[in-house]
Amino acid sequence: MDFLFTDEQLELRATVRDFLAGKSAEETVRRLMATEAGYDPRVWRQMSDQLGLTGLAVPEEYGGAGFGYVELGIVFEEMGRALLCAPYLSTVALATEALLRCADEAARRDLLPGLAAGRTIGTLALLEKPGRWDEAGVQTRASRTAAGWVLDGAKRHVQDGHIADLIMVGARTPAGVGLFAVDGAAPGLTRTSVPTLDQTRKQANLEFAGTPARLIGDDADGWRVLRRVLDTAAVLLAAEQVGGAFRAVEMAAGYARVRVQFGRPIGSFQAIKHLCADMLTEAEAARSAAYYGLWELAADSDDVPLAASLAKACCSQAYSRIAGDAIQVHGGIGFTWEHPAHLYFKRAKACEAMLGTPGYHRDLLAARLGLRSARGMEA
Amino acid sequence: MDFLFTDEQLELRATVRDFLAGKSAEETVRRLMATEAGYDPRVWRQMSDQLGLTGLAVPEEYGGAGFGYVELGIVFEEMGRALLCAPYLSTVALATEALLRCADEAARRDLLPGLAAGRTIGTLALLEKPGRWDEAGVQTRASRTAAGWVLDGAKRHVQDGHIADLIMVGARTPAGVGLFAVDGAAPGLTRTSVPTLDQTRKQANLEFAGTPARLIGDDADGWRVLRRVLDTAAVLLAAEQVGGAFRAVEMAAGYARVRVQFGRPIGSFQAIKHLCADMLTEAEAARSAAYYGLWELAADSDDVPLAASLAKACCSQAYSRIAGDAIQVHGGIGFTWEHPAHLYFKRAKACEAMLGTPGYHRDLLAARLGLRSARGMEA
Amino acid sequence: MDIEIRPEDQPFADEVQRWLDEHLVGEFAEHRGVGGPDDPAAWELRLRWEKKLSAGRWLGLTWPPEYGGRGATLSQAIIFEYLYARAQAPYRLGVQGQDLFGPTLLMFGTPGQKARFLPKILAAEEFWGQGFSEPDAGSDLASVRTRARLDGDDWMIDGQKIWMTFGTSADWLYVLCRTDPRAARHRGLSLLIVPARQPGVEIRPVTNMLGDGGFCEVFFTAARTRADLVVGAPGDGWKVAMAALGVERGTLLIPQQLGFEREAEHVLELARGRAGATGLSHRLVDAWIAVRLMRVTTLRTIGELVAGREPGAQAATSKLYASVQHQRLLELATELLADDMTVTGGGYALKALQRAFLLSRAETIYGGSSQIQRNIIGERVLGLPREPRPGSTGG
Amino acid sequence: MDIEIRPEDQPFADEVQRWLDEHLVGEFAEHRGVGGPDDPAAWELRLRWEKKLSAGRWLGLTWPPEYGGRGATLSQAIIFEYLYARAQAPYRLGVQGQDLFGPTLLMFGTPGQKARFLPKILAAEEFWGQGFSEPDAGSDLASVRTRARLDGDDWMIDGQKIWMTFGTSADWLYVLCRTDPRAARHRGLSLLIVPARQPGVEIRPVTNMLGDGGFCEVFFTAARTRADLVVGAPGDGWKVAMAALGVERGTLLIPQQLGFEREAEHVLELARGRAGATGLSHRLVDAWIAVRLMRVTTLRTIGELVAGREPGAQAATSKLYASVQHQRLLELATELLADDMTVTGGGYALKALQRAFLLSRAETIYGGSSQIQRNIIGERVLGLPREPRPGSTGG
Repeated sequence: MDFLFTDEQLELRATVRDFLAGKSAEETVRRLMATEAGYDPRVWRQMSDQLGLTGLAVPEEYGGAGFGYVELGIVFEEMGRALLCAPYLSTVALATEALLRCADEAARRDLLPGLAAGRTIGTLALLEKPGRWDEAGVQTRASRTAAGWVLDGAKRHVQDGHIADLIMVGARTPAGVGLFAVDGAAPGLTRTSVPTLDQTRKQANLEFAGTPARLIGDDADGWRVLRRVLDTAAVLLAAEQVGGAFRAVEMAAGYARVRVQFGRPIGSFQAIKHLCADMLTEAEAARSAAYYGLWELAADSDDVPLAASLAKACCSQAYSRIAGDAIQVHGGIGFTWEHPAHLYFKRAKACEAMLGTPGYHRDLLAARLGLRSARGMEA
Repeated sequence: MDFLFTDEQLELRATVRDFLAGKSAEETVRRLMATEAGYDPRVWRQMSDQLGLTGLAVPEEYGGAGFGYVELGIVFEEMGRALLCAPYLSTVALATEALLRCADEAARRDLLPGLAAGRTIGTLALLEKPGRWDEAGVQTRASRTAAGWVLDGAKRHVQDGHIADLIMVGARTPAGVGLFAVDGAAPGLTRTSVPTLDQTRKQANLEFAGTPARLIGDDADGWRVLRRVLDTAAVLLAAEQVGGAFRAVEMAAGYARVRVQFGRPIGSFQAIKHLCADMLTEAEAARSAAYYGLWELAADSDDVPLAASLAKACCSQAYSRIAGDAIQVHGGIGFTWEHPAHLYFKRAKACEAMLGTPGYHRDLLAARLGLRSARGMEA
Repeated sequence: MDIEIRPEDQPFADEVQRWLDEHLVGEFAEHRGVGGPDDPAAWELRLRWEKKLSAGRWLGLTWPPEYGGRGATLSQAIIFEYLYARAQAPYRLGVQGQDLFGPTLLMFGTPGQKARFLPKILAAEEFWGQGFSEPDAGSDLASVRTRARLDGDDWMIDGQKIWMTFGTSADWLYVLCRTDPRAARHRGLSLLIVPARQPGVEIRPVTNMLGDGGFCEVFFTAARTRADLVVGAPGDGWKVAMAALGVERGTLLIPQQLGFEREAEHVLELARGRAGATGLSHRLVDAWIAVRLMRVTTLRTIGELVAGREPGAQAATSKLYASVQHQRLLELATELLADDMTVTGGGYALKALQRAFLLSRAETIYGGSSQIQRNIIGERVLGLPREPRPGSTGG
Repeated sequence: MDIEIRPEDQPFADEVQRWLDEHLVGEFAEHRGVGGPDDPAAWELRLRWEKKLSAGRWLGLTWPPEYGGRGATLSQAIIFEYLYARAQAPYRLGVQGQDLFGPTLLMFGTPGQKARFLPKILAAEEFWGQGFSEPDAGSDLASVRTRARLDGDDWMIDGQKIWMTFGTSADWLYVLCRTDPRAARHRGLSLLIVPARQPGVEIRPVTNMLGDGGFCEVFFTAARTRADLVVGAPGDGWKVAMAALGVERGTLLIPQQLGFEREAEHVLELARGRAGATGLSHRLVDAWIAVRLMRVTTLRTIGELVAGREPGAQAATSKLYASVQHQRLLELATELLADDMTVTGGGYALKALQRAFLLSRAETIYGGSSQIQRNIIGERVLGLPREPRPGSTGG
């Protein structure tokens, strides 16, 4: 009897929704998605300073507000609704989470306050080949030199990699996989912005050539940390997907209420009414999936990997399908550039691939449920 | 430009449909499904003698009419529509086909005329474990004795095994898998009728204990024959499934035209109208699948195994789904014993498992398409 | 499925568990999980069990003590249902009286009606049957035609009802009747309490596609009931019937959910034992996901109910979701069973998964078909316009 | 996809193949498969190619020789389309004139209209745009509001049309107009031929979600056309427009089908190259099955058309089936591409599968949405009753 938001959590949701209604309206999204940076530093500052969102789930000792994953999930859900253009997922779900999970107190003290305060934009550079979110996919090499560790290799699809001040990197050390911190301005680091299908979220490819890096924790302990970061980020991304999916349902239902064809609002036709009902039904199932993940994260349960893969598989599919159905309900107009339906559809598609496709997570679940051996799954 | 029935084929369809309208009406089906034998020998005799259906695709030299698979498929489609209770599939698609495909001219001359004339009821005993329709599943042992070959083992789910005069058996010889003919009254053969979920089609379990058997062809050549028999029977069963599926669509649409709720025929509601449209759409796709199989069989093409698995997977799924949807369209009354909807639904379910489930055939197709290695698939 | 037991409810939970441990033994333990909402299996045994439950005062927990209840909180009722279902105690026979008619009478009945009927329900002495649907009023309840007219001190009832669960065992029926033939559709209906065992009432089992007889049809031919045996005012029948259908049944979610979880585990176990189920792995995962999501959704709804909040949209979508997903789960089960699925025991004795598979076809029909559910979700939750009333039939 | 070539058609087939071998070289060979029904890519090159086709008399094959056709049989036209699509010659620009308006004019036009317009279509000198849909008349064409009234020797047209393919390149428009404002819905419409390049006609590209401009919206402000440029009688516009939409387009099935097959092979090839696509194997198989079944269904329909039989129900269901299955195929492709799917080239340059994926969303909308298709199948094929006309909106 615990899957229930507290009044405080409901208030947080209302506050964030209000804020984003003002700061991430459709015209703002369209303006920012056309910029290279892809976000508005002033709004980012307000999110950090006024609302404390960047440090929401960071313990107070590192400058955060000390809330938990459920609160964080609410924020992601609202950002997904509003298609917010900002390096929040990369900073909060990836970089901050990596530091929170590592065993390196010094690094935490050095780096977390900047992230929590929104002064540092962070990200994680992990992926090298499409779809390879597993440990074996990490081939970038970390070598110890007299001057410290240096990295050589290439990372692709790095979220907000073009603007990140702090890049957490998974790299192969002689002992295993290590977690490293690289300064966004480090020598030997080449960043190339890559145009994205979902223009509301930016990516860069990064090349490391003898790039100095700080080892975080033990040089064989990186994958333990990264695995948990991937699970956590998958759940938070799932919450974002749920927010977007619900907005798509609302857009479709709203249009169906007013659009008249054959002398009736199209929503009075069962073909459209029932399609909308199915969309809502799937959105509610996805919401249960995301909340399940959040509650397991909050309880720090052993089921986090299970819940994370469930949430990512389920919410990815729901968002893509619902955003596609929303286009269908809108008819021709929903297929145009000027209508926002495609923005949600493309965000859904990009989220689907990020941190592992639904098929990838189903494979992980099949292995965990004893249905077959996993590919690239340890433990 | 060849996927077109000739006028002669269309006439055959009309004749068979007419015949079955009289001889396999719902009350007849209900009467026969409650009997142990499960068919009406008088009607069987008429099918053989008047319509020549048992020998339809048997060459004239063995007493048949010399037609091909397309004609046979038309007959199966009509029988599926009418839920005919008769050992036709076992006699024609299994036993007759095994003899036609074997390399044993003497056996053909001895055994085919009886089958073609409808005097011999035949079947095939192959399956030993559920779902194991592959060569490795054949464990029944065939041994050569002074008096000839004898069989030891057990076969399950033998269609019409309780009444068959001639049982074709796949059994393991020292050289491989051989095809054998066993007399229904042979010593050492125990037949046990098994009650079936689909009461319109009967099964028996057979036990062989030193049962004398006639080797058909070479003692290592059996699987080559059986594989082709399974493919052929799968296509013919698919045609039967298509016939049943279309009847289910018609029943549903017919009911939707006259059943009034909320002051309107329910078929005027898009919820029901569109469900019926989707049923028809799937039925037409299934029809294409079955016809594809028939045409490939008629052309004796290399693609027969591909087409057979496609047809079986596709038509199984379509029939089950459509028969289930037909219940839905009927509402409560469709869930009662007195309404025929469940007869189709159960026939669909039984057909689905027979000769390999849709999943089994998808696995075969995946292997043939180079998507992964098959289980239990040679070649 | 894990529900949270708050500290203040722990003594109650302990009491429930103790009672179950003591009583769920012998023949009852041997029939764990027997029965279902429409499944009359092991009737006599379940009746004996229900008398024991009554003696222990475990029926109608939330009802006022004056009618035999305990005045328990919803939270306690949920704990009871959870522990009860987890122990796989026999499925209760008196659902119609305990969970549908009783709560409705508590809302709309007169003190005299409540005093007369409610204690007998909780004593497991009188059983009830619901007479709402008719052959021509299935999804469209507003068009019921069974009529009742006052004849002296009695109502006289003529007409036909259908889909009455356990009708042949009912002592009393609650019957939606047209009492004002001039009023249209929703208006002019009344909900009458009718004694089942009288010459004017004929109850016949309707065999379903499993060959079972859980449902009945009922014929009323000048059947009689006292004039005061109407629930609510005459003419309020629609309102009362809708309330009966909408009675908060959060507690019923729990045995259903635990049943789904057991079935899903059974299906996964089947798959683990079958070589060659690899190609089905994603469908198996999806089935498992769906059952897990139903759990979370159930807990979300129960959480809201216990907190006294208005349940969210998930409460409206969950029946549609569950019935569709349950069908898929059982379709997968039949595919895994393969040829084993095609045979039964003697006398058409069905295996558990065969029963569940066939019964699952009814889940998208009864209690508001999937089509009706989608209308409700579309109109009540998403605010989409209703179908226009027919003017002329289009050309 | 294999069509059967009858012996009597073999010389024709050889001629087609020879011509293609000789002409599909150089820049044309470098642009194999370029373009699509709504895709304006490589316009200039395709225009040069279309002039070559015209010179070879390969456009409007079945049209009478007097208008530039060959009076060929449907069987020959199908052979041409098959060999053309198999060779991946550029997608033709003149579909609107050649496959939609032209055949309609052949049915309903006056001798003068045919002589004036048809040869220019086959010469690839004049291109056409269809003005049917309006912002408030999408699925519901009968409610078009663009009006035309006679003003001296001219029609004067005011209104707005939308979803006109390649509108900015059109020389002539065929426009469904309301010419009798007092007649209701279907009645009072006329199909007018309107010169596109005049002050009263403004054509603006509408950018679609790919960032392309294949579609246009058109504004008519006192636009003029000659009084005799009406197809069929004034007031017959609905009948003529429906005929235009129902024009037998069996030949168009062929390039579509070959396109599906190429895509499916591409997707399977992607899957073969990806470790870990095993869990997707059944979905991949289903996608392959669907494409194969579309082939068979296409061949069934073509067979009936060539034999002069009424096409079966599969001709009515195939658009719904193909559009839904095509979306699934491309959803699968995007899942296989995984993260690669998320990036584009510079200037939002989309990869082939990305383009196809996004365009596939329109396939269930344009040319009769899936919802409209299901209405048509339900009503015309299954004989289900139409929606009643609204009386009052339900409460």
